[in-house]
Amino acid sequence: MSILVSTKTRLLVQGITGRDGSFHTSEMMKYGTNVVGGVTPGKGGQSFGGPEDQMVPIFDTMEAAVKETDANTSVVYVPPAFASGAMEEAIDSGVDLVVSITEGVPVLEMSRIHAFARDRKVRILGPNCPGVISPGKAKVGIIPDQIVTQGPVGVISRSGTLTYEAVVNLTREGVGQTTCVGIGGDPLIGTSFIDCLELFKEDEETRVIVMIGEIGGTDEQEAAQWVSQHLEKPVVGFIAGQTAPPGRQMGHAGAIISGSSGTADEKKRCFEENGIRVAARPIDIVDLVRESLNQ
Amino acid sequence: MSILVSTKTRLLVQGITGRDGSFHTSEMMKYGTNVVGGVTPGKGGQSFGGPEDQMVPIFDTMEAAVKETDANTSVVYVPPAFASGAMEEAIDSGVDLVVSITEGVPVLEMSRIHAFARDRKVRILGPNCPGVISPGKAKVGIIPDQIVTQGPVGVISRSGTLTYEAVVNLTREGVGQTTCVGIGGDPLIGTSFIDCLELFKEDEETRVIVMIGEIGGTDEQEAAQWVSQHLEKPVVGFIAGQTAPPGRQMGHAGAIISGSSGTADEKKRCFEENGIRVAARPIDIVDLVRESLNQ
Amino acid sequence: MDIHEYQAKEILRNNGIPVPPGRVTGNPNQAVDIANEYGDKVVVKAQVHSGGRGKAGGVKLAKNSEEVFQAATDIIGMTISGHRVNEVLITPAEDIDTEAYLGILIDRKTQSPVIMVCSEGGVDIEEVAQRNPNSIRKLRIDPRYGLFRHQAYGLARALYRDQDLVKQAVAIIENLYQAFIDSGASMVEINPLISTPTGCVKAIDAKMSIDNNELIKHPEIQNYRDIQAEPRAETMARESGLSYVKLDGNVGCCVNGAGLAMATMDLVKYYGGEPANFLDIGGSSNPQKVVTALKIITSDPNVEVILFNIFGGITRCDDVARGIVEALKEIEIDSPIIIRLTGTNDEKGLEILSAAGMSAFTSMDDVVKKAVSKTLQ
Amino acid sequence: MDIHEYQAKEILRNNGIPVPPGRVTGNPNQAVDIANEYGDKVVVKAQVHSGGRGKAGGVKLAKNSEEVFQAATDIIGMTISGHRVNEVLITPAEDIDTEAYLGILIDRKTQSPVIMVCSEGGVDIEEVAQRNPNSIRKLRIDPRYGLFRHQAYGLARALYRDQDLVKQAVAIIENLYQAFIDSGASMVEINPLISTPTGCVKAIDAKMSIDNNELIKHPEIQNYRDIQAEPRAETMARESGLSYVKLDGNVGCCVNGAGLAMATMDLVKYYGGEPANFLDIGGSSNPQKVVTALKIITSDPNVEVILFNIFGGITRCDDVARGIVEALKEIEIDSPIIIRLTGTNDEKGLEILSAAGMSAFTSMDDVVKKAVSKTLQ
Repeated sequence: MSILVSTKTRLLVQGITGRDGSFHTSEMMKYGTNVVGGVTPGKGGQSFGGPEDQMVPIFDTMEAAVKETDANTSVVYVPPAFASGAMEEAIDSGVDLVVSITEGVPVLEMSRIHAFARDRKVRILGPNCPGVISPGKAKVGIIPDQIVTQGPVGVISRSGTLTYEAVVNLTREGVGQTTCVGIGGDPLIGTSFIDCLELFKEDEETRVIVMIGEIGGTDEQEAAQWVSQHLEKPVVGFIAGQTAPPGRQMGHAGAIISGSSGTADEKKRCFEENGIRVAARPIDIVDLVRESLNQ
Repeated sequence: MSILVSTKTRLLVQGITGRDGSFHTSEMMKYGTNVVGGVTPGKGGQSFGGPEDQMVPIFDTMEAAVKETDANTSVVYVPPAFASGAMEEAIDSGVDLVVSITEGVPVLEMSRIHAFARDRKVRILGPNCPGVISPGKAKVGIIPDQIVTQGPVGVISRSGTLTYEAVVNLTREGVGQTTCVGIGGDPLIGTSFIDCLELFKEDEETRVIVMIGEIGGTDEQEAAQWVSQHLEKPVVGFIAGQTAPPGRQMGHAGAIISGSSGTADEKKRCFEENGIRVAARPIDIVDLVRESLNQ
Repeated sequence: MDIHEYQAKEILRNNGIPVPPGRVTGNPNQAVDIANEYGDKVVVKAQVHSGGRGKAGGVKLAKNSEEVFQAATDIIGMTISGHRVNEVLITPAEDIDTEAYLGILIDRKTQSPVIMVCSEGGVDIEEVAQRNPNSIRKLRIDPRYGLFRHQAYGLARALYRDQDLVKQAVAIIENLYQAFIDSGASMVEINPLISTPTGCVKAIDAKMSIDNNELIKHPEIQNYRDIQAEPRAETMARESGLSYVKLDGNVGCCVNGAGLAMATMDLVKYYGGEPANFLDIGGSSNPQKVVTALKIITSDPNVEVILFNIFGGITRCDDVARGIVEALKEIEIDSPIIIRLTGTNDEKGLEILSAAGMSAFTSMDDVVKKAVSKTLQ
Repeated sequence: MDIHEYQAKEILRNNGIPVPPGRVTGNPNQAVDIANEYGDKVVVKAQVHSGGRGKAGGVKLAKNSEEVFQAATDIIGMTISGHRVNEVLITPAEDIDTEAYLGILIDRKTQSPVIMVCSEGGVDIEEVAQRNPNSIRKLRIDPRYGLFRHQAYGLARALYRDQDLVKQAVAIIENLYQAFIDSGASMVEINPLISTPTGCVKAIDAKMSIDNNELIKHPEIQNYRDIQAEPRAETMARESGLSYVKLDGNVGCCVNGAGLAMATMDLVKYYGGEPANFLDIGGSSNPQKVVTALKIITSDPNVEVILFNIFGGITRCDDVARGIVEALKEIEIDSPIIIRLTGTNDEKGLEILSAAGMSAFTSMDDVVKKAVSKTLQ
């Protein structure tokens, strides 16, 4: 099993003709993701040529695309100036999940968009996230698929390459994953650690969960409390940003220590207090996961 | 029994110190309505003196008033320029029912306010309505209480004095009412005919329902269809505006025939097609009701 | 409140919507001067609060000064659906490739603005709605979010396939929605919205109504009111806070409450009479309002009998009686006055009337029957 | 992006919030001229992107020209929490009756703007929050509806009892919320919001941060950026689209991805080293970006070793290798460069490096250990 994406995913790519969109559409198709179409306004009626002569239709609007393809998921690769509009359109179109890769969407715009998504009961993953991959089933986003393999570990992370670092170590050691989810580095994201934990809880194949957090906000702290109250499965944690100075944004718009809140120390302590073992180094995640699996 | 207001009503009066507000607060208290307080910004801490030396507290905000009095209903008597704000405050305060007497609230403001009320699951009655009276129990609004008496008829109407005309005829002939509701003459009202019909359907004491409609919109037509599909109780109808010219607003902002839609003929026909007997004159309502009661 | 085409176009123009230039005049010579500025062909259009101008001959194409003068002379002063034309709009004639419809109104059922587009424009949209309802695309706008870009795009795509026209239409739809909200409109319509052979999208005709309750927030729009186009009696009623609509009958009606006023008119008709007006004196009971009401009713020369139907609630019967007595002192009224007074303070009211040698009934049915019988004598 | 007090006040003033007058200067003589215009007492305030100005001596009351000159001379050029003060704001000293706090920020949990008021102002609000959390009233704003009037009133009532002060505060709160939204702010703070003995409510100090992602929509605010107050290397990084934060250590870090960059710094520390910077070259893999990154890192004289940690995904390892080789041609680099390259096109990258006589590791742990050991030698 897996969470968020699977063989049942029917994916539309928003911005399919763009530089990033077209490259990653091919990658996703190569991996076997069921890409059912794409959207680029003004290019409706054309086709997108994927690997091995596969063709998928391009539509002008999400409304037409969903109507035609019965898609249930969309992924947004459009530039930040148009990303809000693309997400709004996706929410309005009837898909269940919108994965927003785009970095640089204004926070006030996201505040309205998340409200809209809640109103329509649509899940947003991201923005500013690498997407999600369920090894052997489907990949939506940009996570390199060579680094994953099927297995019993669920991975949730606020970052991209740090996730790859953790996952590749697991894979090298033969520890596969059910699903790896990048929830995004922005301050306002649609799917939180807790949202993913809830899904992994219900996913029978997931036996251990890895949570990779970072400075800024209190999402990790709330997740830790949730874990101690609602989750039987073991969780392994890692927090980046131990050495980050307060008040400075560390790349991710959401990675900023405000006043004395959101430090790595606070998060690590909270993990440990709630029974989550914390890896000191990324490489240590593998050992902790293996120990948890063997319990 | 009764609908909307009863002996359980705990009422706050918004604009209690105004000319209309203070007059009608006294009237409501005289009738026995449980007025638990009033709101006038800047006059918090003062008291309102009702009939027979009854005093009720005045608050600056609805939030404080609800917290202190545990009110479940509010009535809005403030001028149109402040009525939107008063309704928003009431919706936000935790009461279940907001009765808005004020006439002259812009339609675009009401569009947002009705959305807000739906979000918060608060019922608005009105605006531009005379309110509601459950004879012998409680009166919220401005309906003259001398014209009503307790009995088995539920009355729903878009107008004020025309309702009085119908009700006084019933009362004179000894036919009492469970509740008389004025739903308001504006184009966008919070409680529709159907909403009231649903409540009267569940009200065991109500045996016959009188629906007094007028030109403009399609609320009556939808109600008629609902009656034929969902209601066993007999309904008697009346429609005002047979002689109104198209395109002209007849007093009520909502009483306007747009193009060929919303005419009195259309509504009467729709009533009759759905088994609602239509009174030709206001005075005929009594006979039709009496016949329905004797069925 | 309805505003004229040229006023609606001014609002559209201020909101960034492409509208051809145009100026109004009530003078045929000036019409020629204006037309000369635009050169070539112009359209002369009656400015009047009524539909069906075209069919009534209120819109004319003119290819030279003589034709402009003739068209303006013909149109100024003509009457369309009972409205006198005082001014014409002179605007350059446009080359038209396609004609579409774009409108916004408030939908009572969903309690939201609804935008409508139809690729069949330049004709009566109600007629299209009857004939081919599927050709009209309607979109409900959630008042919490307003118009989303993709919604505007979807509507624009329903009108045009060419991406450049679509982009222009998106901007027009977004600007029109903003104009609608900012003006406190209850209805706005561009019909036709044209595309030209050179690939431009423009608003050629525009109609707009403003929510009366919004006018207080928009003094600049309030100034658009065309007092000249309004019957004198309606101006007087409006300025005194009365609701009055003139009709064609001879039974003058003075009632408190809109629903009761309509029901009174209907009952006049029921008994074979013809109401001369709708008049609601409203909830307050200032005697002066009653005086004004009587002045308004008696200003209509058709009125043969005056019918009061007062059910006192907030309105107090004694105030109404006082107003009637006062009015009779101020103005000479030849028509008989038939009065129904019941409700709050009705006994006091009756006393005042009887002191002035008048009487009143208590039943609505009786009083209407009586009033109608006077006109049938 | 943080903006200065005087800039924030300009935005507030443009949004109708009462703010005392004020002008900035970097010159003590000019400071005296400005002060003379205001007469009487003035306050001389350091304009610097840092809290705690008061405690650091960056805010001084001056009662005459000599004191103004002295204060300006003292403050201009001083360093507060590592930031050099280049300019001072001169503003009239106000008589103060009460001091309150008013702020707006984005709450991550509710994903909404939150307005905070506290009747205890003029002090560090974080400290108040610790000591007396109940004294701070927080209100979540639903982004679908914005700020309701009754909400502004409720907040104002939490600050004042006098109805006249409440009314002024309502207007200030509403205007501040509008300024927050219209400027694309992520934080705005008025601290203190004072009331004067004559019954006026005014903003005496203001702080504001703009969401970096909003700046493109607000060129007028983008102009507020104080390049002088920003380390040269950070300006260079920003203009090249790199995320760079200077730290105090000696291990220069060049990483792709923010999370991995932080984890790399942490691992440097874990092995006993000190990171010299945070640097994320981002997802793209333009070799020129790598050149710029190396220029930035080497501009820091503390750097003793340069550590690359690249996990190729979108970033291609060959592009990074090409950038390193290119940089070595353009600039002279004395420090050793320790490279970890893995992921997309890593083999090609390794070839490019080895052709230039360099090598690379594949494990993050190894490479960090190695880099740190260089600084401990």
